[in-house]
Amino acid sequence: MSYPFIKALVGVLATVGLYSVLYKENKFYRFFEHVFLGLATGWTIFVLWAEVLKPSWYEKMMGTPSVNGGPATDGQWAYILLLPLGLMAYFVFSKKHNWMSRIPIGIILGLWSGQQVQVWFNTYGPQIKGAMKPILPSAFSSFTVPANASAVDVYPSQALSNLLYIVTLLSVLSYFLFSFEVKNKAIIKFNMLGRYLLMIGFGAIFGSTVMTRFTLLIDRMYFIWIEFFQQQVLGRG
Amino acid sequence: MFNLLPIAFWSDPAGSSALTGKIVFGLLLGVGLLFALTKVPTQMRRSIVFGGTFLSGLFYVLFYLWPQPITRGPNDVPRDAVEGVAFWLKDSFSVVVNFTQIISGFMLGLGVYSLLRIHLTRIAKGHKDAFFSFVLLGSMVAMAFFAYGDYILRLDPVKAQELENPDKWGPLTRGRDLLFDGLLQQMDAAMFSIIAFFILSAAYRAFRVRSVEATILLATALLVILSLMGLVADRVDGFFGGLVANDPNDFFENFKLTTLRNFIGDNLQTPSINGITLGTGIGALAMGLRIWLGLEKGSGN
Amino acid sequence: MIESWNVGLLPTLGVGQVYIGGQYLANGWFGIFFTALMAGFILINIRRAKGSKGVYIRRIAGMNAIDEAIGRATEMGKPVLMVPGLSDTVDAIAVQALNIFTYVARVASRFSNPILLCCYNAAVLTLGQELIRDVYQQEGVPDRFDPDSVRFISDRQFAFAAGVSGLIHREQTAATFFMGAFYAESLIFAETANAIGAIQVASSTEATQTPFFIAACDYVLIGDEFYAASAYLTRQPILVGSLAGQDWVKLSVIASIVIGVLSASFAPFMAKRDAAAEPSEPGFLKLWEQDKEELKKYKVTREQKPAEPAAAAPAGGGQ
Amino acid sequence: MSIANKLQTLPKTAIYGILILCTSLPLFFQIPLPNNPDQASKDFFREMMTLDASKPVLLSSDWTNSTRGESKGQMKSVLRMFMRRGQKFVLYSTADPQAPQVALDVIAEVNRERIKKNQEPYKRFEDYVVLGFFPNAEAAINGLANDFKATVKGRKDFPVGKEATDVFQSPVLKDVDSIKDFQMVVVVTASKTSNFTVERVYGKTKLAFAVTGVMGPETKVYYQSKQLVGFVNGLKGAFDIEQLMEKGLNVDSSASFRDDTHPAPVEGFKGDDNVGQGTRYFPTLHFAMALMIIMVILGNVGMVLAKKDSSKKELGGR
Repeated sequence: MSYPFIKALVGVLATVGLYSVLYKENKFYRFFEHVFLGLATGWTIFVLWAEVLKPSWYEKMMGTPSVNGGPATDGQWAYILLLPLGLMAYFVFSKKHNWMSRIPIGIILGLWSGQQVQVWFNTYGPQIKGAMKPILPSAFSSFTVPANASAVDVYPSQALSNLLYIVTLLSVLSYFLFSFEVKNKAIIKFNMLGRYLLMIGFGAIFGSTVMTRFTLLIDRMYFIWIEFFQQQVLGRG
Repeated sequence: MFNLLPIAFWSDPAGSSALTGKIVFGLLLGVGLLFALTKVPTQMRRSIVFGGTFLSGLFYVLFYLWPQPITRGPNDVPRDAVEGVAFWLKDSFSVVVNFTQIISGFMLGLGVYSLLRIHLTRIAKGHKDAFFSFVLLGSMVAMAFFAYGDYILRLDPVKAQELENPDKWGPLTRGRDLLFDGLLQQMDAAMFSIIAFFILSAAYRAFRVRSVEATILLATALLVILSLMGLVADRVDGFFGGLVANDPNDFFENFKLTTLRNFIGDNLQTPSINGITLGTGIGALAMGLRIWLGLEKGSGN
Repeated sequence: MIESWNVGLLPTLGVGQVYIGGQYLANGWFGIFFTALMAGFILINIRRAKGSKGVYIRRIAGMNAIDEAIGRATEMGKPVLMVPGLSDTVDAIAVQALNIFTYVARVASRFSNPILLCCYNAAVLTLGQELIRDVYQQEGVPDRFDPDSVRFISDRQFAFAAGVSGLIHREQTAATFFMGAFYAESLIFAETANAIGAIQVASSTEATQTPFFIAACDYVLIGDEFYAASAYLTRQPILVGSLAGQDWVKLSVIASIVIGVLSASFAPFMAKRDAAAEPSEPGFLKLWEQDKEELKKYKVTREQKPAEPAAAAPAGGGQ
Repeated sequence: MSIANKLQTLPKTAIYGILILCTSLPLFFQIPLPNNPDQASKDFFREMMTLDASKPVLLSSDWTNSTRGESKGQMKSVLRMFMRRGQKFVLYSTADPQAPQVALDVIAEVNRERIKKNQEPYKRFEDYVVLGFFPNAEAAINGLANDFKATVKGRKDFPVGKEATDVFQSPVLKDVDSIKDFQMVVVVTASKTSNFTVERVYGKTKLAFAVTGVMGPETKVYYQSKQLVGFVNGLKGAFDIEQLMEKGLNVDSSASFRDDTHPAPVEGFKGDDNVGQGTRYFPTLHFAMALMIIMVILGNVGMVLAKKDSSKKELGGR
């Protein structure tokens, strides 16, 4: 048995093993599930050093000497202070000092929170601006946008689409208002409309995701039947 | 000079004794801090946690609010204290931005500890799934071993190039290839593709004309699926295209499947997703403010 | 001396491009002003709610199902499974999910119902351990807390999915809660739990995954109902106030959009009236965009540092 | 159990079994399908085929084996177009450390095709350069966009049969100082790197994407705002491109596709190996999707029948 054959064979076995859960949970599945979890954690342990801590912590702290005439970088000693900070988390299992594990968590959360303030407008400003679309048609020579349209003019079909866009956005936004007790029937209806329009959006997402998901399954089947069975087992192609 | 602290204080050439000394000093400082924290009286604990959270959040908020000079050359010296702070913020940014990754990186041990605890106990107690626990721990050790082994081999550039050729692989590279490419990646793909089964059974069960909402969901999803079936789209669009002789203003143009799908996508799907994202964005901002200012009870503070 | 406000675009990191004018924004004051206003709304309302009681919150269907789901699990004597999403590290999404789960754990602890909290990374595991143990302590039953009930599964997306599905099958959970950031794996969880007949309450902050939860779960919190949940469950004044503040923010966004739409709608007519003038965006719309090119015109000369050979630029990006 | 009930509660395992059949059996047959490529695919094809072969293109490969079904077909077509036209390109990845290797495997595959046809294989370092993986996608793309030289500084690649050499010594990068010196940035992706690329690179050079079906809707927004010159969406897009390569656009042949917005003819590679994942999988996808539609219909028919049954019973009981 050649190495490529063995490699393909374990891939097929693993795939079939994981698929077998569709019938019911069984030992075959349980075996591959545990292999999967083990390999994934093993890989994480590797990646943690090789791709996270080494380049963005250790090498920053120790500096790197010049390689083949490239520039050397200085080491920044203060990086070492992150180590005890990270270790504080390990006090979580201590009955007496478990509060210390909240310090690193607090710092991570603090950094995250500060970033929210920092990026909020940059993320959502353009979205809000993008919704400011004209809804009054200003040119009536054609219903849809003709090929030689001027940049300024708004055509009826555009205006209609934009109106629909804005109604959808606003009704969805107002559906998610929680602290106002709405008694006005029109607003209740508008919020209900928001919910229905949301469902259209969700339906469309569902539909467009189907293509990708099925393609991945087809690719798996191609791997099993053509790449493994036909090419490796039968030795064709 | 308005630099907060000279760069020379924070950095030293690689391999220099000054650097090593400072690192050792830093380590001792850290250990001392750990020890000091174990002695902290109960009533101060909250403030310490809050202080850490607040300061780290403050960095980004300051970074956002502090006036930054428009242009800055690589060797510019700040002209006043405001610029000094601005320069410092900017220079520290690339350092601070990695903190989250590094600190959470150090915590991975806890995850591994959790796994070991559960599975070693099972093995020790002879639980009925002890064999599987053994498999899990075994594959974890094997993966880490082969991955590091191969990594260390490849640190040598000549060797790394040699290993581009599969015929020259030793047991370490082979093992890594089999475990990572042959198993782990294949299992990723298998689990990812299993969703196809679930999407089918979920659609079969949920897409019933039971309520207005379910009907809307069903109709839109089916329409989009049909429009993505090249054969169907081609036939339907061809039929309506024939009716209208390609005049974009014609009423029948609206019935082309691809036109409909695009219309729904642009004017209904995009704004409804935008609406949701805006809402969650506002929620995240509020949550961020509460955590940063220590108003959130029960969680980080 | 303030020359301009920096509206910090996301990290312009690493390698030498720190100096490129991208992040210096001439008319960036509006972004800061708007963010500050929104933050102000939230904080004012938190303050307001602290004093008063009984701010109204509309009914959220999925929330009422939580008690029902736990109740059923207790009847059947089977565990309650919780997954706080697949955030990369602890962030507000994971914290919020854990906040909801402390409520779940509290109810479960009163009925001494077993729980299982599956974590995607060690940071969430740490916080989860802390919070859930606190719950049991507050309820006066610290010995009922099993540290193994809060466990790390894997931090690889589909390994996590395989592990959690396996657990659902083997433990035959009666109630499952999926809340937080879920991606493609959402449907694996939901359908697996459905297959064994568990009651499911779910919510994803990713809008693109919500339809799958809707199709497969019993109760779904859509969008920021997720963020409203803890206020709804606990009625803590701070949370309720913050929720009211969020509504003010939403109303300001709605108002801005309405003004923007009107101003954009009349722009073509204005342009026609002043046919000679260059067509340009109306002022209100311009506020929302930051003109980055504008800045590169400015130049400031400063004193130069003496050439220090040691001060090499930190090398990022490449390794 | 009545038929109505049966239709509503078909056993899951049966449904799954049928899905496996639907996604396996058609793979063994070649089923020709009529097709009308999306406008975005046509634009993508035309832009790729009218590049100036003497100037390099930047190619980002941000997918791995888990989305192979869609991305590999797209990648292969892109590479076939590049290699057949003698287009020099520079390859990099920002999404996953595994991505460069996956991309190299596809390059090797296309090279084997070339060797079979007695064509010169594409040479690493001379015809294309591999920059490798850049961690932290957002920062890396920002770096490439704003200061290409500094970001790539120190990267090495392997000339055939030689030691690792600085990438800037490669003839491909000879005249490149900034991202503007690339004619186009092509991103084949299954992750968020497409968004980062639009945000950071748009306005500096042309952009064309090949994305997975899930990302189609969000990518379309950029295409409509003309930030992208073209894009390929999921398996349908992969199929479109393969067909366009076979049949050409506005060419003097009855089989050729037409594009009225740009009437200039664009020749494809008629008769060459143009078949890839798109052509192989797309017919199969029809069977799977048709199955889904049938299942939904069956469930609903069952429900309606059951309702009728129960209302009859109620009437009878009165």
